[in-house]
Amino acid sequence: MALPQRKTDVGPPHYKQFLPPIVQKNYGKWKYHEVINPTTMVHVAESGDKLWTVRVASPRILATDTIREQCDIAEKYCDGYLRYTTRNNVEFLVSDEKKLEPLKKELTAKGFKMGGIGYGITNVVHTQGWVHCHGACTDASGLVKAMMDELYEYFDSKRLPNKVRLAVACCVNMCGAVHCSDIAVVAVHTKVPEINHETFKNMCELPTVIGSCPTRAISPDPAKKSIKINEQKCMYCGNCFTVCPPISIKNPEYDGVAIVVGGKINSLRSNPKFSKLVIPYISNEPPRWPKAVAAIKHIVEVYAKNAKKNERVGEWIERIGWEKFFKLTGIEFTFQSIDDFTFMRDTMRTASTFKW
Amino acid sequence: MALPQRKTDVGPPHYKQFLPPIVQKNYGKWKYHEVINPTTMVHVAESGDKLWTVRVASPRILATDTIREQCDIAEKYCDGYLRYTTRNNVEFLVSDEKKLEPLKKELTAKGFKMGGIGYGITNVVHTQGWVHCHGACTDASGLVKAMMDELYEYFDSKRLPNKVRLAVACCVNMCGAVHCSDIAVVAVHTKVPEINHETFKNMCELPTVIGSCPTRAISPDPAKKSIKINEQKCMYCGNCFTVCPPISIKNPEYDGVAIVVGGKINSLRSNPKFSKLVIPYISNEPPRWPKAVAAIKHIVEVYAKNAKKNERVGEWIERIGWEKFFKLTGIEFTFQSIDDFTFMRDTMRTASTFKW
Amino acid sequence: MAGKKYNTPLIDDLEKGPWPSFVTEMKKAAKNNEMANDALGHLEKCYTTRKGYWKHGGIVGVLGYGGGVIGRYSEIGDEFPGVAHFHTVRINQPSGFFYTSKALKEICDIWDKYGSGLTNVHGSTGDLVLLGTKTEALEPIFAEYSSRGWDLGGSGSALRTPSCCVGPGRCEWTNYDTLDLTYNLTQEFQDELHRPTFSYKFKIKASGCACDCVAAIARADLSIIGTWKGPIKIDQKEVQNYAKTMDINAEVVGMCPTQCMSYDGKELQINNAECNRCMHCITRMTKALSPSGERGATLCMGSKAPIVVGSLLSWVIVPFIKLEAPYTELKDLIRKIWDWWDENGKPRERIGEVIEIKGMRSFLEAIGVAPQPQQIKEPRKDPFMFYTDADMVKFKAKEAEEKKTGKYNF
Amino acid sequence: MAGKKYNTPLIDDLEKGPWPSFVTEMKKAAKNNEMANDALGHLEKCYTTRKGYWKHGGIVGVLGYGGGVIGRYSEIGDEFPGVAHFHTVRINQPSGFFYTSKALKEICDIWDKYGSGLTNVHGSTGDLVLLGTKTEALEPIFAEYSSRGWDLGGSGSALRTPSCCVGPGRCEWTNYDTLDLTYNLTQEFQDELHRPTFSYKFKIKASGCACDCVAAIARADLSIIGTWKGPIKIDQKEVQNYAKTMDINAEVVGMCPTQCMSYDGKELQINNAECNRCMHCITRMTKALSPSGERGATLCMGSKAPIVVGSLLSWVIVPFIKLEAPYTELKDLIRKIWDWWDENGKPRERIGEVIEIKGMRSFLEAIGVAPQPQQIKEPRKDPFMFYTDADMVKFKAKEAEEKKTGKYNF
Ligand code: SRM
Ligand code: SRM
Ligand code: SRM
Ligand code: SRM
Ligand code: SF4
Ligand code: SF4
Ligand code: SF4
Ligand code: SF4
Ligand code: SF4
Ligand code: SF4
Ligand code: SF4
Ligand code: SF4
Repeated sequence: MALPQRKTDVGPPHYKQFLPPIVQKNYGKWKYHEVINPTTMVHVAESGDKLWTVRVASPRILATDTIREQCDIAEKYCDGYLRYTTRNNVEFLVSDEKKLEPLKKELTAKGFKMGGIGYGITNVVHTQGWVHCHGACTDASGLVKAMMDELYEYFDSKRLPNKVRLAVACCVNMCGAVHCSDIAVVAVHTKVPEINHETFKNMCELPTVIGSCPTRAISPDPAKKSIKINEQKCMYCGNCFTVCPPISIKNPEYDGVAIVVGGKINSLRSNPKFSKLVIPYISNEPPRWPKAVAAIKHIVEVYAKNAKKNERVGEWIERIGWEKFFKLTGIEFTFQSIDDFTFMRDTMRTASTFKW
Repeated sequence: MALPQRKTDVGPPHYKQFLPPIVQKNYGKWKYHEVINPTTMVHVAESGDKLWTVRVASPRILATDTIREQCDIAEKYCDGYLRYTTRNNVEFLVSDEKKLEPLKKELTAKGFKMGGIGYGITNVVHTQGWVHCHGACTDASGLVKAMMDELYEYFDSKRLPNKVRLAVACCVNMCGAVHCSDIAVVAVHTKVPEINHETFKNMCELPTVIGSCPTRAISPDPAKKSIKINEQKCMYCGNCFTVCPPISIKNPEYDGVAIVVGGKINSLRSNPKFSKLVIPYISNEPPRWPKAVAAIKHIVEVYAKNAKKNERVGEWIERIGWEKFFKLTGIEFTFQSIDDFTFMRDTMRTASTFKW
Repeated sequence: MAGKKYNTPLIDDLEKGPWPSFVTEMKKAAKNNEMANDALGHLEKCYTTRKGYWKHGGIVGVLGYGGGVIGRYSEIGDEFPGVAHFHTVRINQPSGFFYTSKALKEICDIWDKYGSGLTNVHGSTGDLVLLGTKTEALEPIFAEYSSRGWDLGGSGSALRTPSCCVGPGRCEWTNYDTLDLTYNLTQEFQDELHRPTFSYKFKIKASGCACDCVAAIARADLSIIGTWKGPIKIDQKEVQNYAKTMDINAEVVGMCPTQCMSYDGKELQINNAECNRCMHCITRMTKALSPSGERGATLCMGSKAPIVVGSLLSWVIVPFIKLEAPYTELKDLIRKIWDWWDENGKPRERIGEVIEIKGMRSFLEAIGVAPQPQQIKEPRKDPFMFYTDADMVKFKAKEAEEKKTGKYNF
Repeated sequence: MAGKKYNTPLIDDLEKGPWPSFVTEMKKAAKNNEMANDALGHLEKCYTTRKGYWKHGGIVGVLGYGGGVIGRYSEIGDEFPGVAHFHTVRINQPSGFFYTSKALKEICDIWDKYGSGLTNVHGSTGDLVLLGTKTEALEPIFAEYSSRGWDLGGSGSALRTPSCCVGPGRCEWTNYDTLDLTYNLTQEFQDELHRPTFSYKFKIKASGCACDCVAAIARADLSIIGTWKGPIKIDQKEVQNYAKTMDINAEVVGMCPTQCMSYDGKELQINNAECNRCMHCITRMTKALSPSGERGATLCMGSKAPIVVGSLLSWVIVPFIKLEAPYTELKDLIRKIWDWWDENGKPRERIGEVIEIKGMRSFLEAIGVAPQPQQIKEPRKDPFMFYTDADMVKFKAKEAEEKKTGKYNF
């Protein structure tokens, strides 16, 4: 069969054709919403129209057949409209209240998991991992699955003081922008990369490789027509490896994951915050990463027990002080938590006012 | 007359011989104190002993005759003991209440100015200026005199929400460590230095000069056996001039002063803070620097009117926000206030949460 | 079609448990798709050896475009021929991720025909990611999609697919039309999106309010955050309703960052001059409180992930801009921003990094934005600042004027 | 003696007004002193031309010492011969700036004999500064002072004159003997003070509590800040007395940074576990509140003025140390600090700068201090961290242990 005529620069289709009629009618004229329970909320328009949203978990990697299943459900209950969220859940938008319970019933029957709305844990922002990226020092999807199995109750029922946003990055490129999450996992290398000097000269550009290094650990090795890496300065970011294949950094025994906490994105109450390193290393333990998962759960539980209503993880920690966070969680404080990068000046304490 | 035999490494005399008997007796056993008024406070020891302190202003530059006068007074009322403060005032320590009023009377009669205790303005930390330093882009003592004449009421009577610490630095070396003051004046150059290439080669070490530049503006000029300065990068700190006399940076027309505010040293309530730049340039106007003095007074007055009791200038500003500070004071916000040095990352705003 | 059946005990374990399993998805796809089947075996091998096997991406793509496809090859393609090539295709999602089932099914049908049947709905940037196909399929895929009105998203040193929160589509708080703006900008900058000519990637994300549901402030070179200028309207009756189930003083008033609220059990009061529009109170009492007055956005610039000089959050550049179609002011500004970046950035330097190196002043002057205290949290600490000749002339003129009027203008 | 009488209209203006005038002081000295007289004329010239005339200091000093004198020459020594040389001599002040009139008068007499009769009481570092003398007078001056028990202070790349707050001499809040510590350290390190062998200057300042009345945290390479471990004792009767004149909730409780206080109009309560010992409440209610328990200090390191890389405040190194004579632990630590600095610092690099370059870990390990959350405000943000081989061995051993016990030790 002949291919249709290709076009260029058409851009995305206009969103309007995908908006359910009730949205088109009340577009930009929503008045308020109510979170009914973790699976359902309702938005009320100035016109009085009501729009129910049922949110459904997604593993983000979807087989086309699953998308088709979602479409079928949307056709049955939502006039064929559906949307996905910025955290990769799928949302069914119902304008007819009578369809709400039947929808949920069918979702349950088909094994779809509802939840993620309000003050709990929703889907985990994550990246490609071993499924697709050359740089991955761990698998992202597997970690997410292991985490969410363990934290599932916070998705569909149990509530927390506020939203807890989780993320997983499979290398320090941190594609998911996990750097502002309540709790996130970042996969890390821990050993200096090795260089294949033979292939280096043909495959890599010297200035690019040197420039790629955040800590200026790389210098030319003219004799070998290659580079050398200063072991004192390299902190295994893998950026040289990204720009130059003959550099290899993967290490099955020593690659692992670190846990960062206390970030946030929105500006409610307090400014957006970066996540901060609290556990520098846990071995890669596929398929379930039990220690990493246990650590996250532990932090969630300590937060749940100690934070005030509405406090995000980072806000709670800033109120009590990081020294108290380490005390309450029992997490060992290591040299890795002391910043020696660009924020060192702002993160060292400059007063005797801390808690014992 | 023959000189006495010199000794080396004797170190300072032991402080104990200079402590008044009441201090020796109650050493480390003080119970509380009361600020009676801006000129006088009393410390009460566990033993019940009382020690009155009368604080007297000092221009810091003292003629030996003035020191002798102070000594005479100390002999008359304080058994010959006296001390100076960390901000260069002189303190008369009285253990006999009956001597307090006569002391004050004599101080007044002799033209000594009492004050500086409690929540007002005390002596100004400052540096050498034209009186003694080669680097000075202004005079420090003159500025201090002009400021304190204008703010005098806050020294001896009028009170403020908290202490307001003032400082003057005659160049960006900032010898007085004015960088954590409530309000301070820093003298600045504003033009790129000129180099005497002839004398350079004999008088300066190339690496030292290059290394002295905070912004890497200096590079070698091999042709001239000298250096060249990148005009885009130089911010007139004068550090090159400090290490190399053939570099000249003084400019009577364009040297001037900048005003920084909101610093603090102690850790009460909030962490120590650096002072921040609010007025980038005021022309050098000896002998009274009227605009600089007026600016400082204006800031003190706006603070006095708006701060809560116990709030230091910086604490007040942080509560209301810097945008509000500029609004309340009417100070023009300039590019110079936007950090482009080491703290840029931490000082740019990363949220839409500010006041209009 | 089904090829070799792999033994996958490790990843099989990830089919257990309540959370939906990506392994189940892969198996679903694998049933009729050899690529997906080999992806399973390939992944099990990663799990077994604790190591990835993908190679650096080569440059693959479609004619006339410099991006939209991420090339991917396996080091062990011999063992797993179905993933020897395994490129992803980024389809530019519609604003707000709204779809009809019809459109989605069409997308699926084409993908089943040419690719692995595996997707990411969606990628972190926002694209609908088609996960894994062969080089020779790229042109057909592009023809099929583009002829049906779908285009590729961005990759490489180009504008990346802009993305936004649901905004007016289903949210009472949006301060501008996030969906329309995103669509409009994406269409406007098709060339910049498809033909990489930048120093590095450039991302745009648009959130309708400070909740920032698309995480713009942390992961977009240009972060557009909706806000308003005007008082918060209070419906005191609704306040009373909330009071029945909520400790208003503890949960709202006490958490207001500017301490500009008070509640005496009867009336809620807000000192709007001190409010910084953080949205906390509004989100907690959405029936009672709402913004009023002029609507628009704050433009922030520069956020990115940690490589090379550390993560950045976006910095406020333009405290307030009105955003109404055709968004001319914003588009002009974006072009100026790119011009400056182009002139000043080295390869692989994100704009935030270039601003840090060249200084905010150089950037702001180039794009014609005045210095404003709203751009900063606090002024500079060190007295190391630049004065242009023009500055000095201005300072001196001001002082001359003051001498005349006898009144200082600090 | 009096030389030329200078016409000094500009600086004469600075004799007016209530604040004591340094010009008056200079004139006082000038009456009998030619150097002081020329200093007056010299200064008037600076005021007239808005420009200084001092030259860079040459190296002058006394035999066997590398510091203690700041050389100073005028560019216009011909015009003002009295200040052609105008060196300052730094006399090491006694701890806490206490003097007897006898001692001070003796200092004055010598100074009148050899110098300008002008002083700074005191310099910013803490020295009693003798302002202006000639090169040939330096040795006699030193002989006169040293024979009477006074020594020179520091200058150049050396330990600088340590300095402290009044502490136990007249303050109820000190947590250790600031005067004795300062005296003791100064004596211990005489060689380091007089013979510059460091990369750059090194300053020590000691404050008895968080009020930091000697501004140690901002201007000492080693800042010693007194503190305690133990609850705040409350005298409820005195609280009631304060309540008569003070709004305790507004002025104290509401300003407590950790919000660990409460006051119901009757009793003041402190949750000591949450108190960070900021001293606010204690200073405002000194009769009612006082620290109790173990006394000592926090050691902080690295503060300095802005040149070259910007101002630094000192960083917490040792959260708590007991300070009792002979201060062996502290002295050992200081020596280790200097050793590390010596190995790692380039010329003109202050220790704070070197720590920033080499990393806190290298420094802490060298001086044998463990990492503690008290050292930081918050942990690192970017995932760019070092792991030593020993770290990895430790992590793996911990995990092996956890496997055995079945209990995680995060
Ligand atoms: C659907 C979605 C937008 C979209 O275009 O897809 C969305 C929708 C809503 N967000 Fe959001 N947010 C969505 C991602 C985000 C993100 C982005 C992220 O997580 O990556 C953030 C910033 C996260 C952060 O701060 O770290 C975000 C921070 C908020 C907040 C601030 C919460 C706080 O107090 O810290 C609110 C306010 C609230 O919860 O009342 C909010 C409120 C809302 C409201 C109530 C807005 C409304 O009136 O419709 C919506 C339902 C809330 C809910 O699910 O609990 N939304 N929201 C996203 C759902 C993701 C999901 O699948 O679960
Ligand atoms: C005499 C002196 C120490 C010395 O060894 O010479 C001293 C003495 C006292 N200080 Fe101080 N401070 C002295 C310099 C300082 C400094 C250093 C400086 O200014 O360079 C500071 C840090 C300044 C800063 O934070 O920026 C300082 C910050 C304080 C504070 C904290 C004030 C606040 O709330 O922010 C207190 C507490 C108070 O005021 O109740 C305090 C309290 C006190 C007390 C009440 C302590 C006591 O119980 O004796 C003394 C009298 C206070 C007064 O003068 O109001 N002292 N005090 C210094 C007097 C300087 C002068 O001549 O005026
Ligand atoms: C697919 C995706 C992750 C995902 O699973 O969702 C992704 C995947 C890759 N990212 Fe990313 N990035 C993706 C969103 C992001 C984000 C988040 C965002 O855009 O909101 C970030 C953080 C924000 C930012 O841009 O800084 C991100 C920061 C990076 C970086 C670090 C850039 C930096 O300046 O720090 C790199 C490294 C690079 O550019 O060489 C990178 C590089 C890569 C590469 C191309 C790896 C490489 O060097 O070749 C990855 C290809 C993986 C693969 O084989 O498929 N990716 N990347 C996301 C794009 C999908 C989409 O188009 O929707
Ligand atoms: C006299 C004094 C100012 C005063 O009027 O009190 C002073 C005067 C000078 N200082 Fe200072 N500094 C003085 C205390 C300080 C302080 C405050 C302190 O010690 O508490 C600082 C800030 C803290 C610090 O050390 O960082 C200070 C930071 C500097 C700097 C910047 C050092 C830096 O690392 O940033 C320089 C520049 C240099 O070292 O080349 C400097 C250099 C100088 C020189 C030697 C200028 C030079 O480059 O030759 C000045 C000699 C002036 C003269 O002709 O008399 N002076 N200097 C102070 C010493 C008196 C004393 O011994 O008691
Ligand atoms: S985080 Fe790293 S490994 Fe993971 S998808 Fe992004 S670039 Fe690849
Ligand atoms: S891994 Fe990172 S830090 Fe190490 S040499 Fe490569 S680029 Fe530099
Ligand atoms: S601040 Fe500068 S000019 Fe003033 S005394 Fe110090 S070094 Fe000299
Ligand atoms: S004045 Fe300062 S910034 Fe300018 S060249 Fe000299 S050292 Fe560099
Ligand atoms: S960012 Fe604001 S406007 Fe957009 S969906 Fe979230 S809450 Fe609504
Ligand atoms: S929007 Fe934020 S700052 Fe404004 S009143 Fe509400 S809580 Fe306070
Ligand atoms: S620092 Fe503390 S102990 Fe020392 S004088 Fe000041 S208040 Fe007293
Ligand atoms: S010392 Fe400071 S933190 Fe502790 S109770 Fe008093 S005010 Fe609160």
